[in-house]
Amino acid sequence: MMDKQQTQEFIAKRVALELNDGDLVNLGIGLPTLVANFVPEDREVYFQSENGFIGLGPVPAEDAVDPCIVNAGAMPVTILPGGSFFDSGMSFGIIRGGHVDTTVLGALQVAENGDIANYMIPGKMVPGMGGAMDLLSGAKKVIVAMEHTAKGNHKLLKECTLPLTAINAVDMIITEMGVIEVTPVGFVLIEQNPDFSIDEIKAATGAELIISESLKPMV
Amino acid sequence: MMDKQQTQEFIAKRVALELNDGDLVNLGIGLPTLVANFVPEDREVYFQSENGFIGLGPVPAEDAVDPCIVNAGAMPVTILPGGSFFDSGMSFGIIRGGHVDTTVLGALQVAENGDIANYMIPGKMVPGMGGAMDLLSGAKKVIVAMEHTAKGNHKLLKECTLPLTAINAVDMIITEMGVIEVTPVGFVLIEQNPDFSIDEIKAATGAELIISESLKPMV
Amino acid sequence: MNKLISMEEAVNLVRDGDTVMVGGFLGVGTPERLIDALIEKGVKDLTLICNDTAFVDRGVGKMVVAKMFKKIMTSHIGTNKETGRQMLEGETEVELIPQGTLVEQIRAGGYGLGGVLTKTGLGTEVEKGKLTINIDGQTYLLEKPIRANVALLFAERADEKGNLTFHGATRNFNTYMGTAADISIVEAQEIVKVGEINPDDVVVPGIFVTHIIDGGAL
Amino acid sequence: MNKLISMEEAVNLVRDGDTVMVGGFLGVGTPERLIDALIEKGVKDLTLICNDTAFVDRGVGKMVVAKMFKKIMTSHIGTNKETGRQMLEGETEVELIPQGTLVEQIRAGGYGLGGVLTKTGLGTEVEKGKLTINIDGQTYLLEKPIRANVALLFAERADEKGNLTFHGATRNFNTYMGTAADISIVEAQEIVKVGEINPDDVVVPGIFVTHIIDGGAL
Repeated sequence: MMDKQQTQEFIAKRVALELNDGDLVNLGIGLPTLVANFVPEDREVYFQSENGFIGLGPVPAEDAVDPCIVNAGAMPVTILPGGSFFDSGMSFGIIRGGHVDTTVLGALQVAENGDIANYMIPGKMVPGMGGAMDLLSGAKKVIVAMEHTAKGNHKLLKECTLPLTAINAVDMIITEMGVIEVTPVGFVLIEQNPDFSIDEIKAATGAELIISESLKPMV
Repeated sequence: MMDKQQTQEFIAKRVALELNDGDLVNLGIGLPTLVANFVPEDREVYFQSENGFIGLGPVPAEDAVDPCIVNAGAMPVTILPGGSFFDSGMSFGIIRGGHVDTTVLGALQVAENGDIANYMIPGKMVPGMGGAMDLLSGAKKVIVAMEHTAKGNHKLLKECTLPLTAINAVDMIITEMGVIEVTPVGFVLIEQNPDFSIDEIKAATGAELIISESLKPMV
Repeated sequence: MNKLISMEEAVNLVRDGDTVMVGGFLGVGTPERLIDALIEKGVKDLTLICNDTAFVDRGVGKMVVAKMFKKIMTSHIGTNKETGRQMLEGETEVELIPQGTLVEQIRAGGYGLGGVLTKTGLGTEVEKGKLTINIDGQTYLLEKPIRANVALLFAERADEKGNLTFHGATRNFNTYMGTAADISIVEAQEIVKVGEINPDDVVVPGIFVTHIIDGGAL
Repeated sequence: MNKLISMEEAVNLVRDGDTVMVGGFLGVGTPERLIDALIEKGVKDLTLICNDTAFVDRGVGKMVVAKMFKKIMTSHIGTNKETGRQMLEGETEVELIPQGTLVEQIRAGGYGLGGVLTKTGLGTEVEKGKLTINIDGQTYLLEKPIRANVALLFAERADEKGNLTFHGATRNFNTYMGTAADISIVEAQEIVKVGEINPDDVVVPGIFVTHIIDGGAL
């Protein structure tokens, strides 16, 4: 049994395999941020930070922090050689114009038609959508990276019950249990973490889960 | 009697008096370009060139020509200290967003309601509107600077007969005969070149010409 | 045409009830000293337009804590618990706007466009009460232009004409807010003579900057 | 991921019938050597999207003379008599578009917007056959996004990742055309190593540049 950190890293590692050489990628806050640590060495992936740059690099040493170079969560980062800074107009032109190949986001709920809810719980937690609605409508491929359930409650559902962040937006969901494609016929499990049985994964999913004929083990 | 060049300079000189200290101004090709030579010394006026800069300066010496610094007519110019280069997106944001205080343009025809035709004669001369439609819709004040008639034909009309460049756009017309405001009640002569009689100016105008009660001599 | 003004002159340009745009992304690229001076003066009933409400001790977040806003138009309030509290308790009206839509609305306000046609927000709460338009078989949401009375901006360098340059991720909304406000006040880390910024390097032309204040180093 | 290609490889990326966007304003900021190579190859039936048609011996004007276009979308043809002749004699279709509208349409095509809402062109020939929309009592013309197969661009400097910088009035349409084309080819006066352009100084990020060719000095 993996602890929270191990689970998150296991998911992030699998997400990283979805990124192709030359891709422009935007990672959400939290678990998705970890994906940058696991990009295969034979691939060059460019990370965009929606606060205004491409070429997001590793966290700097404490004495090398530049207060003007932070990620979209305001944490100090670096910019790699070949990177560029720009304003929010261009940053969201990149996002909304379909120039981001893949975005990786967390979610509160995902529906079998690709609807996603991840920006508010009415009357309780209302952080706002930030750039998430733009990323969901603009990125070529949307991957949701998250734990399969929340304290035992379903997050993969027939229909979302929380306010939507976008409709028909999610292409793939990667959890500690498996890799699920969101298709016109619903959720299709294409990879299974062998630590979980099909029945366990089905039970943890609040909608029909179709098992791919070419189901593979999740690496 | 002024020759062509004297007439144009007389008009340009009067137009220059309409420019205020600190104004951002866009000058069209031809006669309007001359206006830059007559700005009163006590006023600092900024000239925009719609091909992408503010701070249009004088023509350079032949051995100091930079092929990348030209005006909107592709003639070599200079940029003044404190100027800036930008792309056409920003250039027309400046124009369409109402940030140009005054534009000075030539015209084929102007109607008493402010309609203007200056970009084509169907089947004959079709240069295209370039940035003129944007300037006419966006600039805070539109001054038409032109000779009062064309080979004896009226250019100030009740209605334009040529394809319009913009509707209700012209605020003021400055010719060798006088200064005319375009008002809700039509053309109002506010300054008269004493070389022409009121009757002469009326005869050269193809629409009703109201004489201002505070008519002044044109300087 | 001297654009350089004192902090005292600057704060007097912001009046109770004004709509203010403030540059910055989680406080990065925000005119902190100008904000401190406005808090000290105690302006109130402002409408804020800003990417986010930063943190309780940073950027516009400090103004939220000082209860200077009657309304906040922003994309994100999750890093400032006081904004959430004021919203949930009905003290402050909060309108949540997608980040990319917000910057385009400001650009439209400054560039004379009639609105923004976007797919962002379709099928969500953001769509409610708004017009959708079908263009060649695709549905777009019509978002309207936004303007303000005053823009409070940050830059690395300004020359005396107000031409601005930036460093790092501080541009964010600072480039467009000055186009869409009646006046703009820029707190620059450094103010240089006219001619010291190469015209090729200018990011925001001085025509979009009404006043400059000397903010000093970060 | 080497973006640097030869002139021969570049011209082979442009195919008969393609829609091409070309940077430049009366030829200033136009990739002249790439144009010469395309003329030599003899590509035909192209649709041109460009600010203007320059001069008979300069910029895209040379392509007009070589009769490479079946359609031209531009704001101005007055400096190139051959364009006017081809239009009046029905050899080439010419669509005249206001300059500010054209650049916004290209930006909309590249930035995923559904269109442009503008007052420019209202009440003129430009309005014909187009939708107008009333927004809060104001009428705006709806102009649609524009995209192309290939963008042919010019820059002062490019690094190997395609990050671009510019000098003088050469930016014009070069900054947005690469966002709205399937591929973009940039003729740079100088090509430098990655890291030689400060990230603060980049005007067009390399993600909008598919290929780079070494144009040499002007």
